Amino acid sequence: MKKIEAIIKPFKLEEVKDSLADLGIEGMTVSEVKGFGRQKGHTEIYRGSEYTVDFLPKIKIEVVVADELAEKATGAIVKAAKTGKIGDGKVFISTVEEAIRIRTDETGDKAI
Amino acid sequence: MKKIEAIIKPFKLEEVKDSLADLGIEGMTVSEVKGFGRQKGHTEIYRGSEYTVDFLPKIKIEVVVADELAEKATGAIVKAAKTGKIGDGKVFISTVEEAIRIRTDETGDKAI
Amino acid sequence: MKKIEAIIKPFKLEEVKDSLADLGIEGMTVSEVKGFGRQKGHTEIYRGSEYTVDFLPKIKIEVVVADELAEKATGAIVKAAKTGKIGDGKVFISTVEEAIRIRTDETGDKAI
Amino acid sequence: AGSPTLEQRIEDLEAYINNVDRPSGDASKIKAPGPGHNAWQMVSTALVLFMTLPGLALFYGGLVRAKNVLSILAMCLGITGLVSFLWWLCGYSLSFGSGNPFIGDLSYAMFKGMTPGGVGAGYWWISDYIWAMFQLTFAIITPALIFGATAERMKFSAVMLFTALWMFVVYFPMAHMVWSTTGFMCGPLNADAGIKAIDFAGGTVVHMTSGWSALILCMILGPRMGFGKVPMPPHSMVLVMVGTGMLYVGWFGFNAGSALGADAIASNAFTTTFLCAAIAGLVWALAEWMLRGKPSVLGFCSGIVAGLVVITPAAGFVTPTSAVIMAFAAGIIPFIAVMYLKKMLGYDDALDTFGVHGVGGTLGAILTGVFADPAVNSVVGPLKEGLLAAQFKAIGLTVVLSVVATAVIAFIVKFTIGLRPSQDAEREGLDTVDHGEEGYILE
Amino acid sequence: AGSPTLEQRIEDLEAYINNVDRPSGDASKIKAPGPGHNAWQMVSTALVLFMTLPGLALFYGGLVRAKNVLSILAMCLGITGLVSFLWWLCGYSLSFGSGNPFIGDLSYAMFKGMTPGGVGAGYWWISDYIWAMFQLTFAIITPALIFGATAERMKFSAVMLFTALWMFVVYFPMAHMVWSTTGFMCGPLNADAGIKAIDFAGGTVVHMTSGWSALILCMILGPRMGFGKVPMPPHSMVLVMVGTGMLYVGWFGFNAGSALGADAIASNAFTTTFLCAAIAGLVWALAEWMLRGKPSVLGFCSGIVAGLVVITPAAGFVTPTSAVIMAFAAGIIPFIAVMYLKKMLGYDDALDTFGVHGVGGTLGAILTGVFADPAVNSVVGPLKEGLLAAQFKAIGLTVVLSVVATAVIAFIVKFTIGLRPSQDAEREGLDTVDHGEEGYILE
Amino acid sequence: AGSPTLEQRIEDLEAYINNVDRPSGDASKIKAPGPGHNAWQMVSTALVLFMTLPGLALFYGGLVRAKNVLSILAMCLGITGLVSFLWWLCGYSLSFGSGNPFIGDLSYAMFKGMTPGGVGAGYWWISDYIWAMFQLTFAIITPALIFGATAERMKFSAVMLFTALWMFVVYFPMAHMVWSTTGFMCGPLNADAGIKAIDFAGGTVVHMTSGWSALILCMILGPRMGFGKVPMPPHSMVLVMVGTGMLYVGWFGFNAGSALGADAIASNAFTTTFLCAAIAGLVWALAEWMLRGKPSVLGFCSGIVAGLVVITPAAGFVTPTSAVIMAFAAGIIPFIAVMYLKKMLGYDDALDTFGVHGVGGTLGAILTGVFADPAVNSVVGPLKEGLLAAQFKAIGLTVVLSVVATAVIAFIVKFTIGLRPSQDAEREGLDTVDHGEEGYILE
Ligand SMILES: Nc1ncnc2c1ncn2[C@@H]1O[C@H](COP(=O)(O)OP(=O)(O)O)[C@@H](O)[C@H]1O
Ligand SMILES: Nc1ncnc2c1ncn2[C@@H]1O[C@H](COP(=O)(O)OP(=O)(O)O)[C@@H](O)[C@H]1O
Ligand SMILES: Nc1ncnc2c1ncn2[C@@H]1O[C@H](COP(=O)(O)OP(=O)(O)O)[C@@H](O)[C@H]1O
Repeated sequence: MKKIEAIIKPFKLEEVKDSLADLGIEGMTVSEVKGFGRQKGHTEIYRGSEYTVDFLPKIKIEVVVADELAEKATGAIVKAAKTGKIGDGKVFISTVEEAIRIRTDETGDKAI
Repeated sequence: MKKIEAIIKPFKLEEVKDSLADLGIEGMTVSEVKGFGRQKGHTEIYRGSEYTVDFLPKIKIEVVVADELAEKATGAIVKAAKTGKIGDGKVFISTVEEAIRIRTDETGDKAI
Repeated sequence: MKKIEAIIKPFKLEEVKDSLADLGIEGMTVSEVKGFGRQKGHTEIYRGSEYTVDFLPKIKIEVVVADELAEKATGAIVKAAKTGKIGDGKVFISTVEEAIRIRTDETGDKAI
Repeated sequence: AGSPTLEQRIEDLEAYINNVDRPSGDASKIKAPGPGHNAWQMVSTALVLFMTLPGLALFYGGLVRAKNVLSILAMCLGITGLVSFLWWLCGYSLSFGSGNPFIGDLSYAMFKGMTPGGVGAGYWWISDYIWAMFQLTFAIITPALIFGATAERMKFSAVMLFTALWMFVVYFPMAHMVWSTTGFMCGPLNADAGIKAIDFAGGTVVHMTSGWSALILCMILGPRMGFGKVPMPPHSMVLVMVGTGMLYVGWFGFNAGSALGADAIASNAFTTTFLCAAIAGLVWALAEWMLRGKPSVLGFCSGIVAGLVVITPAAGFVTPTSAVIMAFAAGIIPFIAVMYLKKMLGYDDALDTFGVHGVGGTLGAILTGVFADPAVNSVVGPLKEGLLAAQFKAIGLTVVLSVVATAVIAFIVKFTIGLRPSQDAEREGLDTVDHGEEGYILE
Repeated sequence: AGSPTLEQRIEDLEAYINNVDRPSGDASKIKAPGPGHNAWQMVSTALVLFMTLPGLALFYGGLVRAKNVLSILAMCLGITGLVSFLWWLCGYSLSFGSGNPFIGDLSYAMFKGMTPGGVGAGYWWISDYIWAMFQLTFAIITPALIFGATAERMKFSAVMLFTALWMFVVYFPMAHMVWSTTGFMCGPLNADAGIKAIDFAGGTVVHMTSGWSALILCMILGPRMGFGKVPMPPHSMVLVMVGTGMLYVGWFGFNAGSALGADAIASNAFTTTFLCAAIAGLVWALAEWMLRGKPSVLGFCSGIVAGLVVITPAAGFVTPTSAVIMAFAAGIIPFIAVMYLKKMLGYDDALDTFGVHGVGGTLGAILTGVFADPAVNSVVGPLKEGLLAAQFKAIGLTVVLSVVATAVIAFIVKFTIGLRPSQDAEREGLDTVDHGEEGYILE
Repeated sequence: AGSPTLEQRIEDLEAYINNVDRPSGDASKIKAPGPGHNAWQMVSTALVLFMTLPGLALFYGGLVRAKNVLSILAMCLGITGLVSFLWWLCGYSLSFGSGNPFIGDLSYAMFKGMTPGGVGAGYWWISDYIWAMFQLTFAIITPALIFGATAERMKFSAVMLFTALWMFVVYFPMAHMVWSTTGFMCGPLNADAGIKAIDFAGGTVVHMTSGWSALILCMILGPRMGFGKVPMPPHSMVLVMVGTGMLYVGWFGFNAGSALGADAIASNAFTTTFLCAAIAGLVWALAEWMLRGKPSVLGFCSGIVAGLVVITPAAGFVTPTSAVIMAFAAGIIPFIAVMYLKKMLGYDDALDTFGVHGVGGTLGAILTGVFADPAVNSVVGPLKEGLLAAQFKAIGLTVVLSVVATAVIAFIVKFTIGLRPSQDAEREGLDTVDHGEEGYILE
């Protein structure tokens, strides 16, 4: 199985979720992260002190899929998450050796 | 070494932690995530507008263990996290090539 | 490519970020996590009930780098994050098969 | 007037207790503000300011998404400063100078001719200064109410400019027409009023003007990005409830303070306000319970505010039992407006300023005509006949003025400095974009 | 009574200043409410409502876990609406209609026969309406206190039903017995009182009834899931402290307002309240510091509330120095109850309603008997002898009534609509389950 | 004094309305507190306590990082308890006992000789007890202000010890010198005052002492770890704004309450306070807008507080128009101090206590000398000539006393129990270290 980790802009989550659902992928895990990269942050001033917030809010989507689905899923995510502006984010793909569904002890592709 | 990622129901954290401790695993990293899957969410209504919250709060446990411990640890997690109800979550296992303890520069199994 | 996951003490984030920047690594993803390990937590008392908080706030840095950069990056992180006190954290290294920059569809080392 | 006799001096003292004019007039040895009445007026003024800072700021602030909470707070703070300055400069004078039936004059500009010990401008025993400050708190909260409808998508600069213009075109004239002795709609005080309507504490001046202006402004502004598609839940129901509690408590100053003395009418207004709000909150929540399955905290809060809005024009004119009846109307009719009417018409009244203040204010003005009782307040007697018709006329005039003026002002602002931020700015949130701050930095 | 002489009219005016009855009675030319006293009564009423909305809501709301914060807010809002309606309908009349020593009658149902200008029902110079509203605020906060003990595990519907029944069986009778001129335990006003006890502002009526009822109810309800195993820390100590500040400030209305006039007794009550609360907070925190190693914000807040509870029945009867002494008792005895007694007995009094209000209220009733001073308040003189015994009798009657009635009502609710939500619901949290809302949506 | 004539009795009643002394003195039939004035004094006292609990606690608490929010709350709560105890014990007596020009005596220790009905200690018609409580609220908030400068890095035990010493060496003497009839700097009441200065509500006693003490203390304490390197943004601008609103509303008690009666002077003070604060907030935000690009919520809040500080010594002495002029100074000069002066000098005045209260208080004291107007308040007349010089002398004395005393006390604390926590403790945050609690537990 493959684990697809996508770092995307927060407001793109719904679209990405839907496009994955279209592929029949109805499970994923999402977390709030802060991203640092080319995209520039904003400046905040509180009385005397001014500073730039360069860690920007991003959403990280983790979805584990069967090998054969990986490419399709990746493509769907990239397509849905794209705005063309700096800061759209990344997708990383790696291997997962085993998956288990806690409720049923099912393993492998059946687990996801 | 193996990295075990478990997505569980939040109220199961203590039990899972204890069952890992029983195996002598006294280190882990935990984060709050939101899960999307078969388990249905709840509906919220604010005046006119009604919507369903389908991202459910989950806890993600990451624990890196020596290869020989991986199976035992996985079993312990699955056992402790199980309620038998939809939404119990998943366990994913993957390979970690190297681990370093920052404090001591120890590497490999000694680091964890 | 390699994925470096570092669990560090929160107040070390800036230093780690800067030391990576010195290596020309200008992208990373950061999240707040809670760590459990040798480092002891503190005790809180609310009226009658007293309990120990043994999950401590940590910062998790995820950075994907080209293979040749992995060692240097790891070293830089360890050096910057070290205080020598229990709880400094860990670094874990694993393999990433593919990376894609959503904005440009670039893949591989060019994507990061 | 020579020096008063003992009996006249006693009559003056009795006049203080009974909150009526000093029989010996200028000769009176007690021309200063009357302590009990003046104390209550100062308390009321503080309470109404409390309704805006922080009451309304929290009520509205909790209802928006976290990224826009500071834009609401800044709106309340900015309006407080701007309107206070205008009020001192000429606003008070334009509202309460005699002028003509539609607008005052500049005789009190910069509080000219007013003195610390002066009384009578507002009522017999309260300080003229406190009267001016009490009215200022109303002038502050009214425009602030409008921007609930436009929340999360209007530039701070546009909010300020709109407010400055709106005060001159809508608020000052309305306050003058309804509450000044020479006002066109001031039934109780102006024998020659064109429309002999009554409005105890601001159903038309405050709630109808803000509510109807809000409707037009949010239509001209257009809906928030993603309105109807992405969920936009309140970021903190806790703040909403805190704000509601503050509005409720502060409203005693708003309504009972409008008696301009700690007298029987104030006591009546206090009582009708208390009952109508509490029960309207319950009714709204019960309506939700029956029609939507669950009674919500937002339902209770919305009902309380609706109850307060509806009783405002009636507080000193109706009996407690009438207030209870009005509470049922207040809990149901704005509920329907917010739950169904808004969906039907599809405008994005973000925080339901129109649904609660526009609809509730209009409802209150009508019910005041229905329930006003001479046994409660003697001013009702001579006006009772034909009162309901007068109320409808006042409603008509208020709606027309608010709607037309708001439309004109909104387009002026739109084509000068513009009303809305860029799409990226709206997406990022107004707090960092307009104010360079974040509401919460918890890590 | 013919028209009064000049001297009588002067005497009437002096009576206003001194807050005593008008010598010329019905003939008086100043039969209206007295501005200074009535102003203070309106302020006090607003302050006591502020104690519940949002004071208590925040104090309790901050102490629960985030998933249940709205259930506390909804409880306070729901009770405010329900009790206000009942109060207007018959509650006020059942409490203060003459009736018999144990309960009033329906003579004032729906405020029948009451007028805006009416005075004397509560005291000489305050409006009857405001008296009714002032008492209403007490009737609202009392049941709300109970549900601190049952927090995080009682259905909203059960809270509402329990409250409706409890008001009739416990609150209205208690208010009548202790504060009505015909009441069985009303020492100061009822010469034929069966128990000649004194309770200045509600030690028995408010704090003992709620505290002891809370104990029984939380025992019948059973502990929260995971009680004693999983940590259940307050989700926001900031809200707890804000609520404490509001309770403290509002309590000046509760205690000094119970003088029913801005007079010497009010001044005394204000002073004893201020000192007892501030110092009890310090004492509680110092006790923690010595016994637990750290002074906590929750310790300060708990001590302040305990100090307020303990001084409540005594505020207008004891000297400031007695209040300081009582502060030490208030900072230590409830502290012990909360820290150790609760653990020993093992019941889950979630927010320590019994530990603070039950224990503190009982302690206050006793210390009132000890420290009440005729030099402070003349009503004490004739009752002083045998007062302590009378206080114990009043305590006994109050405890028995609260305990028995609560047990009966609790079982009625349990076997009709049920008291507790399902286990899944309790685990998910009452906010989404009972109200379909979340307290905070920060991302 | 035999029993007064009808005319004298009428004069006494008129004296109540006019808030002057009873002509018939001890013989008067109305020696009790005057209801209207006393009611206002009780309200004002409650309002000023509200400024600290929870007003200042939220204003300061929101400005620190989340890990230290409770340390601010505990500071406010601890000071409230400690100072209340000291005040009852001897603080009130040392401040207002006749004693000598620099300090009072122990004649009122433990409120000896005071009675519930007593009047005259503060003013003609307010209860002596309420006068003592009103002054207590000032004694509480003054030290609490100091610890804004030292936020996030001073041990709770050190805060408590410093406060205990500082009250005796700085506050009690200053309160005596400025406000006691025998005080060295009490121009209005003491004909033999060494410095005939005026301070209506505490520019020197409250804001200058706390502001200048804060400057010295934060310098001795040293900056926070990472100051200037790591960002230390306010963790909740929402709390800051809520606190500001509470401070604003409470300040009406602070300033208008300092008239010691609900009279013309109170009305004037209320009005100047309202206008100066609102407009100063606007001015500060506009200054930011022009110089930094964006008007911030913190800018509005800072300006409001600065406006309140600047008007404090002048509130009952200047006209509304002067207050508007002062608002511009209040919005600009502290702004410059906070924005630029602090950076230049490099001290870590964490929450800008010096920048706002020290600079603003000094500015207010000067402007009071400039704008004080006999037409507003008759006490100004005889003092007007040479007033500005007297104000400067008072400023000098206040600064010297505050600076020297603070330095000495700070070193005493430093070398006994120590001022700062360990580096690890400071990094972890004071909430868990000093109080064993967390401000928020949201998951
Ligand atoms: N090397 C990396 N490792 C992990 N995450 C990265 C890396 N580089 C970028 N990211 C994540 O991707 C996000 C977007 O990257 P950025 O350089 O800002 O824009 P773009 O994706 O258009 O190149 C960053 O905010 C960060 O969260
Ligand atoms: N393919 C997946 N990749 C990553 N996480 C998943 C995936 N499928 C499910 N999850 C996680 O597991 C949780 C439980 O899955 P769900 O389908 O709701 O119930 P069950 O575990 O009983 O099948 C989800 O909330 C989500 O966090
Ligand atoms: N086996 C593990 N798997 C994942 N994370 C771990 C593991 N062991 C420790 N950690 C993380 O590293 C942090 C520091 O570990 P700890 O044992 O406290 O100190 P040290 O790093 O000095 O050994 C922990 O808080 C936890 O977040």
